[in-house]
Amino acid sequence: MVSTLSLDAINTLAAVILLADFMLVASSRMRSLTRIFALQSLAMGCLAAVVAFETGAEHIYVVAVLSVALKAVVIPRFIDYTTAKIQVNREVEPLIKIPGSLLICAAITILAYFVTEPIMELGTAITSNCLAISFATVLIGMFMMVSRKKAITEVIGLLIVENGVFLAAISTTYSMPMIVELGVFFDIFVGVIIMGIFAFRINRTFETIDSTVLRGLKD
Amino acid sequence: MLTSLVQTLLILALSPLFTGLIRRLKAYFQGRQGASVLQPYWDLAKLFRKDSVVSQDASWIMTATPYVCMTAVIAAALMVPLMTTSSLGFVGDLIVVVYLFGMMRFFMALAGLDAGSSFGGMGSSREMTVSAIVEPTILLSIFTMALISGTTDLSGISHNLASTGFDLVRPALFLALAAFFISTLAENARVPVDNPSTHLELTMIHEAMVLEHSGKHLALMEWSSMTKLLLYMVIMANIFLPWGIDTDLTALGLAAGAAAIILKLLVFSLAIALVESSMAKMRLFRLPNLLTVSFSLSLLAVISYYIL
Amino acid sequence: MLVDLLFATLIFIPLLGAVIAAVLNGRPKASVRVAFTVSSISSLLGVAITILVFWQGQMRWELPFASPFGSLSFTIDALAAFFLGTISVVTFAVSLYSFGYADHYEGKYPVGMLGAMFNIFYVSMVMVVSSSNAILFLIMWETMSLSSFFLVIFEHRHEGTVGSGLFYLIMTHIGTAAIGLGFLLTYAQSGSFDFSSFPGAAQGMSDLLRSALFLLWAVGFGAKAGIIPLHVWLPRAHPAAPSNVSALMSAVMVKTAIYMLIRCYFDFLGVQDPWWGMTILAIGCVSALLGVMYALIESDIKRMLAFSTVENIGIILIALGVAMVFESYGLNELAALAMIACLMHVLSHALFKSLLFMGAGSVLNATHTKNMEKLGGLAKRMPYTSAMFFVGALSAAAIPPLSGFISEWLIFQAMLQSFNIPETMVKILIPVALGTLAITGALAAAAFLKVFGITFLARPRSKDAQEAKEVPKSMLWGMGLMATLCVLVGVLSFTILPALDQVSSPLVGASIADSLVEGIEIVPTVGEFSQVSPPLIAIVLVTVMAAVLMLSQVYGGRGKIVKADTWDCGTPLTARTEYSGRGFSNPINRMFSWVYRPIRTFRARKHPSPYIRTEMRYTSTTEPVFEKYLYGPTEAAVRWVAKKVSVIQTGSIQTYLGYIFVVLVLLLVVLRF
Amino acid sequence: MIEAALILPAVLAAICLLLGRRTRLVEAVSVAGAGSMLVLGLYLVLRTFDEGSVDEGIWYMDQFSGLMMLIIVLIGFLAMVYSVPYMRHEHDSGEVNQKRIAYYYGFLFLFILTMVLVVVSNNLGMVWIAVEATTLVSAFLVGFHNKATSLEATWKYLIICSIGISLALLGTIFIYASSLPILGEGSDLHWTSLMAVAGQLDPSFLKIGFVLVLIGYGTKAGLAPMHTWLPDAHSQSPSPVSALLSGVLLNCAMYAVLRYHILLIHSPLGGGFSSGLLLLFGLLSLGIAAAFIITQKDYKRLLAYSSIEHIGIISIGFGFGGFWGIFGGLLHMLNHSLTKALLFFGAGNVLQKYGTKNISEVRGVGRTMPFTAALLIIGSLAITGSPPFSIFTSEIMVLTAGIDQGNLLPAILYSAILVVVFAAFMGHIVKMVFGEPPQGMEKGEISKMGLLPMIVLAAAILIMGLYIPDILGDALRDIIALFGGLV
Repeated sequence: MVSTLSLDAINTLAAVILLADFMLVASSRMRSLTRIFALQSLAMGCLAAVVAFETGAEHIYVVAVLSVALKAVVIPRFIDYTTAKIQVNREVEPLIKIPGSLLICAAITILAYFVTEPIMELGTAITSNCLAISFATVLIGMFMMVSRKKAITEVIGLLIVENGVFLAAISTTYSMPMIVELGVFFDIFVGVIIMGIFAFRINRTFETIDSTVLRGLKD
Repeated sequence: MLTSLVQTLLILALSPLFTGLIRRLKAYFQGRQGASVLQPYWDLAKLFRKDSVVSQDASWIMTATPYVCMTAVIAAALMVPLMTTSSLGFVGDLIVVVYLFGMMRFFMALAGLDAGSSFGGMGSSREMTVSAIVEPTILLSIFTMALISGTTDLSGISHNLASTGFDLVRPALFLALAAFFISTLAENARVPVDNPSTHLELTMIHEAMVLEHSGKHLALMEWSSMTKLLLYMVIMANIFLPWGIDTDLTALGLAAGAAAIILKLLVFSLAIALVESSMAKMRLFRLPNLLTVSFSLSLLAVISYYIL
Repeated sequence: MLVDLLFATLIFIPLLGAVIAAVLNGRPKASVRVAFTVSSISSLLGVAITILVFWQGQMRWELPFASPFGSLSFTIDALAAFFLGTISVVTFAVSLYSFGYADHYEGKYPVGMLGAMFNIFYVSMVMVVSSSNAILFLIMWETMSLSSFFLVIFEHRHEGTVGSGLFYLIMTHIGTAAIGLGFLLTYAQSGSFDFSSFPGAAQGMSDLLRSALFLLWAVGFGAKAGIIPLHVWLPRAHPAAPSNVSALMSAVMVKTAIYMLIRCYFDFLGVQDPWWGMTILAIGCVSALLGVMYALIESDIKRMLAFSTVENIGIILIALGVAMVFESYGLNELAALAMIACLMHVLSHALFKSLLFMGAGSVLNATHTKNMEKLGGLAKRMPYTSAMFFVGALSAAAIPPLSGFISEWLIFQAMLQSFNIPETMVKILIPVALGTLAITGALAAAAFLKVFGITFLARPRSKDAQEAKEVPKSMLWGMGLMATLCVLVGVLSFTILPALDQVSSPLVGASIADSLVEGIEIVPTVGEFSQVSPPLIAIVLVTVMAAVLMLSQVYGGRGKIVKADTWDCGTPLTARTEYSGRGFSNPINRMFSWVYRPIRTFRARKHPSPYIRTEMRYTSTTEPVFEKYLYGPTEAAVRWVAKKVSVIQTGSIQTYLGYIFVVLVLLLVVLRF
Repeated sequence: MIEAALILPAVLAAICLLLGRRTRLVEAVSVAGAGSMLVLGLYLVLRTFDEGSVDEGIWYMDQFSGLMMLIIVLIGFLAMVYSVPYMRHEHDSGEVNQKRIAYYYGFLFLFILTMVLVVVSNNLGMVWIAVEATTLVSAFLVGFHNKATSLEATWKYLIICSIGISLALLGTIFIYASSLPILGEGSDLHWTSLMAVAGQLDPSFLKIGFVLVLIGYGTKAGLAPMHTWLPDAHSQSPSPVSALLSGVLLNCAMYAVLRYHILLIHSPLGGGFSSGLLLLFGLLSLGIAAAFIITQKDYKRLLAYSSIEHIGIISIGFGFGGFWGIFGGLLHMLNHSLTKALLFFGAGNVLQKYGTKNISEVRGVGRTMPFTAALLIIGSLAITGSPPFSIFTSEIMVLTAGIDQGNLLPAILYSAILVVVFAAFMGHIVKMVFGEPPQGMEKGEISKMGLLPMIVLAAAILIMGLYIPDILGDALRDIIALFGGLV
């Protein structure tokens, strides 16, 4: 039987994650983006830990540790390093102004609840009610990518989507089989590195990292 | 076999006479004295004796044409009933006859082009234009008769009509007759379509085609044209109004048939003469109106056969 | 069995020959010799197979390997055999012709490819008429189109050639799509791709489906046959191709479409609704009339011949339509008559059209132009070519007793029988068609008179025509064969018609062979309605001719023939004073200006000479109605839509991610309900 | 045994990267290595074809994977052979240095490795990892030329595909979730074990899961409207890579989608849901691709859009379903990869000869490079579905399926669009091949060696046009049975 304490913990952490989403959308500085992302990942890790504690499945601890290590420490550092290296200015440069974005995100969150309702009922896992938040995170991440100019923000948006997926994994299935999880982490890590590399190259070639200038190829 | 041979010879022999007759009648209506009825014979005889001058630009077509034309009319004549309904119908029917005339026209027009004079070309071009509407008209009007009498064999048609008295007469017949009459004028270069007795380049059609022919060739051309005219009149007489024609090869019948056909031919010559002296020749680009009228008449004839 | 062996060989050698010819491309002479020897041999085999089939009944042959679509089999029944025979005879003559014709491409174009494609083209045509599996048929049908496409664009450095070829390819592809849909719809009923299963399937079909199939096939095969308004490719592609190929395309390739129409309507669907026949009849009338009208004012010989092909396809369809009407009213004997007339015209058109195209090719070969305004006087310079072309022209103008005349005569007879039809409306409409056919005949005569008269008679209009020489022997042989056949098929038609009856009787369910021919007379219908006897006509004409000649020599006086100048009204005659082709057809052009919609322009210029005040320039061109009002707009519409769609590729990654986002949200929401 | 097929390319990649500047040696190793890869692959293919399936726990191959493996190793080998003259020419024209050539071959092997991994993994999670890996590896190949345009293409490729892929992961999670109640905690994500219990999986999980998977892997497969990265990436990468991307990678992504499709067919949900979506996206891709083919000005993009079109056809085939639909779809995967490879190789020759991708600037290829021209014409006729080439067979099968199932409207739409595509595509190619070449363009092919793989491909599509080898036919029938297409 699940202790109410850990249930509260899970819900609080989920709330933190959702809050992080909104903060991301609201923030207008590049550095704060990475910070908030780190925070969100941290919350994610804790959530995983709680679940691990509740279900007593050791491999979830590993997952938790890994996610904290990677997403809360290494990747944010790497992104900061990159941004510093290629002197991105500190503005986020949204295509959709921040207030509008926030409203849209609110709508997205409602939508997320709306679409996940039937599945949440089926959810056997104790965390199944986090599903809506995971969906919201995924969609908001995508919205970030759509509505922000910088290439780096796209990477961050992608990472947020990944967070959402991770949350979904935790909340519906207590994370995937070990090997899969490891592979996923590896892929994400390598992916970010490669994107960093290409961000360098793009910056070298275009003297900017504003991805709206990448419009040479069209019909 | 024999009868049709005889009839053909008769037609050949009589054709200049009727041409002469029509001219004479026209002269009478126009208050002139006019040449003798036999004048065409003398003309032909004279032409036959003369050398024929052939353009050096021309090919064998030029020389072949007169003979082909003559052949075509004679072959046609073999299949047309004159006094009696027994003719070479089994060789070919009305379609063949019409297409034989087509062949004649084809060669005549080619000969017109062959010499390379602009007159000839003009003549051929106009001739083909006219025939483009006239030929279908003729076909349709005779088809009407074929439908009425239940055969496409010319002799057959007149035989059936003549032997069944007047109960086959219907409006279709008269429509077809009208159409055919107009076509006869057009086909034989008569006023209002063409003027046989002028060499004015603005007007002439037939004459322009045969302009380069001379001597014996011209004689043959002229003779075949005269025969063609007579043939058309004969067809008109024996297909549309065959009553009186002999149907069973008796002496009496033949006599009656001969009398009947001569009478009819005289009437037609009179009609043609009347038309020619009462009407003026039409402008070339007015012709389509007249011809289309005749075509629609013939089409109407076929249709009315079904609905009336 | 012997036939199977022959058929296998017939298919195999040309393919081999094609490869060899392609390999020998480097040595033109050799490759030409190989290619056309092979094609003539295999076309002879085709004739042999035809005879065997008519003699022993149908043959069936299967490819040795299985396919997902069932056995890939070939069946040659009487119908197929008739078309196979036609194709083969024509191909044989054209192959002979090509020996000489292909030479002049040496060094200019890869002759080896010409030979190779020629052979593939022939084989594909044979397979089209013989294959009895829907998919196999489609494959062969497209192979035929492709090989002919490559032949059309063979002279691809002439500007316009590639364009017309492409247009042809696209049109025929559209047709193939329609045909394929039709076959697959039938398959959905029959559960088998084998043609033998189609008739059975058609029994169970709803009227709607049957009508749909009728229309699909009418469009599909009509596009290939060149019915108006799907004909537009034809007068572009046929002239663009090398003349020997044009001959094949115009004379036989378009006939494969006719073959399939007969096959589909009479064999598969079975004709029941009268409106089918009337539709085909209407299409036929329009194609015949407009076709001949455009042919008449054309001054490019090959284009003129191409339009005349449209006309003759129209005539064939008229006959077919009449046959269908009769069939649908259960008047099988009359249907048989009309069908025989149709087949007869297929044959005679194949003969004279191939002959005429070969003739045009010879002219082109000798003078390097196919514009008749630059020709003339060739009758003296190329006597044999002109004589044979003349025979072709006579046959096309339906002068008795040539083949063209016999077929038209039969069609007239069939149409005259329309009084047997119970439906009054139909009774009235068919005579209208008859009138159209009559006008078509007369205009066709005018058209061929023009093309022969302007091209071969009078004085040359250009230096090229002045220096024209007679073409090599082999070409003359090819034309000679066809010319002879044009005469023989006409005169001896009474021997051919029974064979045609053998073809038609299983289709229309009635045989009229015994009543059709009496001795040397053709008696199309029971009773004394009408008869004709081509051989007797021939005899009469010859004897009378002889008599006329003799008599006019004996009694016609001693007049001799003197050569002299044409009467020139005092001014020396030049090429300019001759009557031009355009001038010849001008009266008709003006008479039917509502059809031609000619665009006339006058330009007056001050002339230096004091005697000529101003010089006038007058041009008159015909408006390309179908291009302007049908094809142009369609293409424009497609392009417009494409343009509108292609704005989605903005190049901005945000937009792209937006698409995914939207699609995801939409699907999720849809899923929720 | 299957590990070998994974280890070999890894080793080869390592060797190539290590050999570095010794270009000749690298080339030798690559071709030989690809050859051995081909042999090994064919061995596995034949084995699966007659044993039905090879199950090695985490590695699993049935005939479907066999078909994919066949495509991968075959095209992989030919691309490798074609790369040699292609890269030499690039090097001689100063485009790339020897070091980068080694790096190119190395990544080519890694690319093949990841694709093999996609089709041999039993674990759907592994499949996901592998597909993501293909993106990461091929990114370097797409960006190989380091030009502005190629960088842009790479960036779009990376971002768009990664986002799609993460959606696919989400989908996979739901499928997994649907299996948990039956298989209990920590059930492996193995395809075989999922199939075993397919009948009891929960529909609503499957539904949302499949939607996410379809969008996710669909992005990678180039289904419209997620296709947007494809024309850029395929037109910017070196021609051999384009051939692999268009011919093989898209199929691998499609393979991933279809695995889930099969799962749904056997689930209580039934195939109707997924088939409907496949048909929808298929038609969408077909239509959109057609529009771009009509207005196209760049012949490599033309080919790229035609790939979208054909992925559309494939998914329409599976959308129609039934014996003919699935048969057609499977056959089309093979035919399309063969034909498209041929065309991209041809395009490579033209590009290196004329130095431009503009259709309007390429004229008279028939004069300058007769053989390439002939092969190009064959390829374009084949790709537009004219007989006697193989694509005609598969396309007509798909059409048959549509009509047989009574999906008349889609079927008619399908054939109409195909006709339009034919017209437009042939229009472009014919313009390029015929006419007079530009001034100063000297005659002669780029290289004899480059023609070899093209000739092989042309022969293959010509033979496949009429005749399907029995062993392949039987295997296809088994796969159709797997899709439940025979019942």
